[in-house]
Amino acid sequence: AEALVAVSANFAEVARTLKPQFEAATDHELTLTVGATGTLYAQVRKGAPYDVLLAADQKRPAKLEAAGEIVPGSRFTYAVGRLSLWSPEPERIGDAPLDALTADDVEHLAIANPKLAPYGRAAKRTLKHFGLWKRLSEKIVMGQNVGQTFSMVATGNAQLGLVATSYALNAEKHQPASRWDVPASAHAPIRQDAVRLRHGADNPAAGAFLSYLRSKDARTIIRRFGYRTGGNS
Amino acid sequence: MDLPDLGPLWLSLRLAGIAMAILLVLATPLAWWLAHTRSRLKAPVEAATALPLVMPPTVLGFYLLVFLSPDSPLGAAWVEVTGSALTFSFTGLVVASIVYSLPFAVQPLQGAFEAVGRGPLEAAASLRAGPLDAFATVAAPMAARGYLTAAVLSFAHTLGEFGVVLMVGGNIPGETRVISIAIYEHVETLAYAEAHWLSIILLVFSFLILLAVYAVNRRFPVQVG
Amino acid sequence: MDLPDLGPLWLSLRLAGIAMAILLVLATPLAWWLAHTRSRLKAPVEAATALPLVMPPTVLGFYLLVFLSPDSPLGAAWVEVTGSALTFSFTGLVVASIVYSLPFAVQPLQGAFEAVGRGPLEAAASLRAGPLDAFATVAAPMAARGYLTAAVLSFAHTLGEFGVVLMVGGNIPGETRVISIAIYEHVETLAYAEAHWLSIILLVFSFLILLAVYAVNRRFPVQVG
Amino acid sequence: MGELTVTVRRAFPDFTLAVDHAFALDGITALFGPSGAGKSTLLRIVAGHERGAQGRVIFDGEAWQDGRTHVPPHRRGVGTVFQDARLFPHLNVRGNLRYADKRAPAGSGRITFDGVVRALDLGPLLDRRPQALSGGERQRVAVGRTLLTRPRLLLMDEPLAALDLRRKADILPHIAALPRTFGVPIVYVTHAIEEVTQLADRMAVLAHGELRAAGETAAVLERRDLQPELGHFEAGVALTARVTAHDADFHLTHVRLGEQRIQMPAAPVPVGSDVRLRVRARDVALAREEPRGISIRNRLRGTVLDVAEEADTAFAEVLVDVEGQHLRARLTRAAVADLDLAPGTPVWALVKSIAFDRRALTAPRPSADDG
Amino acid sequence: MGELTVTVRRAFPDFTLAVDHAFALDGITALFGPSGAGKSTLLRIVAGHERGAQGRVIFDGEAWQDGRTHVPPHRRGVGTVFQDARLFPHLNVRGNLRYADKRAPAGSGRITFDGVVRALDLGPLLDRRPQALSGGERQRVAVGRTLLTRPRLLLMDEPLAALDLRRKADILPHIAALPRTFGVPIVYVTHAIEEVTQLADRMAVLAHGELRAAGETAAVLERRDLQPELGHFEAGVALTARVTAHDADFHLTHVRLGEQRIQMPAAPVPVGSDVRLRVRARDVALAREEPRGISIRNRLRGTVLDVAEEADTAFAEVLVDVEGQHLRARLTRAAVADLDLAPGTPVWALVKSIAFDRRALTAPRPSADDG
Ligand SMILES: Nc1ncnc2c1ncn2[C@@H]1O[C@H](COP(=O)(O)OP(=O)(O)OP(=O)(O)O)[C@@H](O)[C@H]1O
Ligand SMILES: Nc1ncnc2c1ncn2[C@@H]1O[C@H](COP(=O)(O)OP(=O)(O)OP(=O)(O)O)[C@@H](O)[C@H]1O
Ligand code: MOO
Ligand SMILES: [Mg+2]
Ligand SMILES: [Mg+2]
Repeated sequence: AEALVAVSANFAEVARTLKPQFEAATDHELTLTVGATGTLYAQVRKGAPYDVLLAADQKRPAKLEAAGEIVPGSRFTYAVGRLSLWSPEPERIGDAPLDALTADDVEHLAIANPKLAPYGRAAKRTLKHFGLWKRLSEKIVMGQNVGQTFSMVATGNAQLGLVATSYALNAEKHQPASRWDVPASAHAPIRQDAVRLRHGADNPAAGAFLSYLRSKDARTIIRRFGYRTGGNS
Repeated sequence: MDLPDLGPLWLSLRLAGIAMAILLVLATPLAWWLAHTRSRLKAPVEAATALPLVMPPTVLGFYLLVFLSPDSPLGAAWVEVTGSALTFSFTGLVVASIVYSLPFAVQPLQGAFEAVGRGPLEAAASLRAGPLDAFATVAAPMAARGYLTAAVLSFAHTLGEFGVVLMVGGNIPGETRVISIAIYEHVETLAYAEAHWLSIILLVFSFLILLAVYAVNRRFPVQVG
Repeated sequence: MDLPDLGPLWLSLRLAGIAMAILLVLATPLAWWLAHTRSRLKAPVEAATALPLVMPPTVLGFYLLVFLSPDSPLGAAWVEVTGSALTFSFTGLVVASIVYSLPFAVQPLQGAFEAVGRGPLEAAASLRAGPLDAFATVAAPMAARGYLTAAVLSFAHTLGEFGVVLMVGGNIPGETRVISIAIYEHVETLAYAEAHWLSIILLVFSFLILLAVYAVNRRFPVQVG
Repeated sequence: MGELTVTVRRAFPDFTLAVDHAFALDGITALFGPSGAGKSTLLRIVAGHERGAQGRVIFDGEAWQDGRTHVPPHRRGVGTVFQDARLFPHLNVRGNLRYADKRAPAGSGRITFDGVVRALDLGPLLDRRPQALSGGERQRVAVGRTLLTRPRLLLMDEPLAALDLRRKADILPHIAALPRTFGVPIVYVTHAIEEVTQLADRMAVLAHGELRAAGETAAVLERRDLQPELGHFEAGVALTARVTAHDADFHLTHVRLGEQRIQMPAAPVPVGSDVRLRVRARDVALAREEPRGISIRNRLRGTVLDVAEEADTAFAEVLVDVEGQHLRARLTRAAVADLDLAPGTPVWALVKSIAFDRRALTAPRPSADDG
Repeated sequence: MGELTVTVRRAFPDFTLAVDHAFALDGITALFGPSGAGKSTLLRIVAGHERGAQGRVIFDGEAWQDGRTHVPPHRRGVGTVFQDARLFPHLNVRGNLRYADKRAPAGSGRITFDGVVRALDLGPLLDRRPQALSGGERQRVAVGRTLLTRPRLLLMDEPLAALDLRRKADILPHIAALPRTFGVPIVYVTHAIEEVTQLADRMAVLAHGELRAAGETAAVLERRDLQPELGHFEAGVALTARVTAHDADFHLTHVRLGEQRIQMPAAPVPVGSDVRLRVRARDVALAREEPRGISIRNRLRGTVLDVAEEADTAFAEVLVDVEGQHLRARLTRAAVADLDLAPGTPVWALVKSIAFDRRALTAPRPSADDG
């Protein structure tokens, strides 16, 4: 069978890597549709024909669950996101990342919108954790999601960004950069939940994919992209 | 790298072409009415016609999602009649595109109809042309420049817009994943190379289409006044 | 619920107003040239003018981010001259808005100038009006409908667009956080009540502005032809 | 033939047209009047373009407008040649003509595309755009276009104002022939009295939005009370005479007015038929005795009926009875004094034969008056 | 006074205008010619609107166009009344007039806003939009608007074609007065020969894009070779005569042509000055002996110089020498035969005094010919 999987943007790259593996391992097929979690949520509420949702947070899957839009009991955390301080300048973030954050020549620090994106909320928490939120708030620019936030830094408009580690790792394949992975203690874990939607209740491919997501193979791949996986956060 | 998948481009062109065609048809009577009416409703209708523009596309898309969904009266009626839902379908995209590009079709047409004025229509009537005939053979050709502007703006805008489309269509390959969404997705997921490629293809393609249109328009100019 | 913060609305109106004003000024000579030239460059320039439309706004925003960044020649020159960067600033938003709304200003103006034709300009010259004088006192008033369309379309489009703005502006409250972003945020965070409120305010406000414009236009109509 | 009953009012802020009249639409009716009199407005009402007009327009018993009904312009079969030619700028001349031709009712007789092109000499213009035509050329195309609609009623709003005399002379006979050849009555707006006298069987005089007079051209032109409207220059009368012979050598036609003889430039009218001749007051001289050895060959014996001196000018008008018909002569007051003219004086009226215009020739019709 | 040297070519696909002439711009120069002759095109070149024209245009020694230079239209000080009025639709009549008034050079004399409004009777129209004007009203406003620019050279493209005789008669004197009052030369396009004779000091005849003739009006009108262009109807001559007396009673002016006397409607010309009188060939009759008791008061003794019969018509033209000046008479060939007219025959030329048009009165000027 074929399942339509709605993937939050931050996980798109991973999902694209998982897809051929999954299709090779089963005789199911996947179609990926990528979007911001909020968009995907609104669409599901309005009858989008998605079978599976890989959200960027726990809040919206929970709401869907409460609304009876998912197959009961299908919600689980498929990945835990991590946050990195990142700059495309190889020298900028050295051994003293907090000094880099407060350097005078940092005009803008990009974070995702804390209201919209879990990575944004995590970034805000992190800054508060280090007591820099007030001090840096003038310099903060916000993307609506991790992708935009990353673009702001990657194009050199913001000197630093608190971005998803997955994006940083991905980018470093193409360009030199400097990075500091924020310790998990600095913010609450960014748990990303997956759910099997009502539309996919009878779709075996949906169930199979969710099972596959929990598999060891899948978790290895997910971790390679800079996420932690279930339990071992 | 591989050549990017051009499916979304064709889908976009189809969407833009269909939406443009329907828009020109729909906008014509509205623009005509606005150009010739002396009703008090004129100004309010003119203002309302421009309103789809002021809504952020994603938000407009959200509301369209709400109004077109099978839960809504309109969406339910559609399902009743056609058997399939408006949302997350190509048809839904067409409807959404029409709503948000309407002003681009109505306003230039209205301007063009006003510039034509009543004189040529009276002349046509005196030559036994009925109103529809006179419209098709005199007003429309004389408003050709307005049609060109309306067509270009609504075609291009449909090609480029993605907020509404994404919301109503849901980025489903082959059905609602148009090129603007594809490029957007590439940018969002840092696939810059693919994004560049698709952008260039889109730009070159659009440029060639527009160039052809304008060049033809230049060879068969309609000068009014 | 609390009344929503209206700061973003004022910011949007300021942005749209400034962008519209600059656009009308910039688009006028371009549209004029296009309306009157017999150059071979006409069709290519016309086509190019429509291109910003076909790019998805966020993507356009991305490229603007690239081209306006302080690392780029243009952005660097700007920093050199003004001391501050174009991106993540209100000025940057204005620049971005101008780029993506340019077609909406140029095309209706071009159509209107073409409809005016050469006759009235020759008449003005015979009354001792130099080219600028004739433009200001004859061509522009006779093209009033084109200006109206251009103003409405570019104002409304600037008000509503947020893809570009989001990217180039960085959502800084009071500086680049415009109302379209605010509404979008509410929708995305499921704060539908706030989203509805802001949308209604935006719609009502825009409607009133447009209504006023059209009503005034109706009372002082310019009939051509 | 047809009748057009018009009982309409059209009020503009500074001007009101109010006409209540039944026009006997027979041949060509000139609508004459000064600029701003309301001529174009009246035509627009008849054609159905003036929506704001109140009242009734009845053509041949068919209600085109009255209270509830308003037959739309394209269903009236009225062809209008507008004062501004209104050619379609997106079509070339051929396209403009074909536009009308295609929409004309089938089998409507002898007006053909080629015929119109030939008559109006439009051949060299066929492939041009209206923008590339001179003012007069534009107007000619507009006339041709309207002819090709084969209208039931033809309204012409100063169609020849932009044309030179020769062109006018070329086109006038074609227009003059229309009513007879195709049975199309014409209402012809003009402010040129020559055109009235050359073309019109009937005329209506409009001034300040009101109909001052209407009726057969000769009868209206004879009315002295209309001189303010008609002007002195062209004032005159029309005489009815019988053709008696043709002189091929000298290219003359001989006609008889009662017992008296007149010579005029040859006209293709059968011997024995009646013709109408127009004589302008300014072309008539009077003599007390019959002059001899003079080039003026038409000398009509008559009696002075009336002498009207025009105050503060050099002129007087003398009305002369000739065989029961009336002739008017415009003389200097000095001449009146010199010749001692007064009612009852027998005189010779001298009319230069050249003053008879061949286009004044129209077969007289039963005098069903419409004034 | 001024001189306008034009050496230009303008080629359209089906038409080429090629004119090479130095126009002596003195008073009013009529540009006469049939529709499509190139009159409007020539005006457009002089005004600077026809960019595609090659050649030179020199006004009073100032190069408006030649090779490199092309003085833009608004710097030429040329006022044009266009054939289509071209009023600005976004301004009312007052606005249209003010538009010109404001841009006129300061202190340019006696043309005032109020004066123009009065002369052209524009008062009632001031607050109207051009769209609410009749055809003739529009043209009147256009004339007024152009006058208010106080031009150095006034180009008028059939400005009166849409006007009735009376309006024409009202406006013509104002136009006629302009050159003398304000020193503005006028080039006046018309296809109405009456307007030429009434207005023009000089005239140029254009046909098929070529200049057929140019010079003093009288001289051009006298040329028989131009009859195809000028038409027979208005052919005639101009005579120069001296004013000898005024007769207030009969409103007559007496003038002397050599030893002979002529009476004409009173004209405000001082006794002793020379005037030009226009006599149309069709208003002249000939007699072999002096007629008596006839209302035609002007009888001039003369000798036949030439008789030209027009083949296939009823007419002949006879040229008569009167006191060294020439008069033309248009008669029937039958009359020529009757009176046995031949070169050398002594005749009396009879001219109805009414034929002298008071607008033909122009002070004769040194015959610096420009033909
Ligand atoms: N739309 C209008 N609004 C106001 N007044 C108008 C309008 N149309 C015409 N008029 C006025 O009505 C009067 C009659 O106009 P109309 O065009 O019928 O005159 P006309 O007899 O055709 O004159 P002309 O010989 O100059 O063409 C004019 O005084 C004109 O100004
Ligand atoms: N833009 C053009 N393209 C082609 N031919 C043109 C153009 N403009 C004028 N002509 C032609 O040139 C000739 C002269 O035109 P013009 O307007 O000068 O004539 P005119 O003497 O003013 O005639 P009218 O008395 O009818 O106004 C006409 O045959 C016309 O068709
Ligand atoms: O839901 Mo996302 O991963 O912030 O685009
Ligand atoms: Mg009229
Ligand atoms: Mg012309």
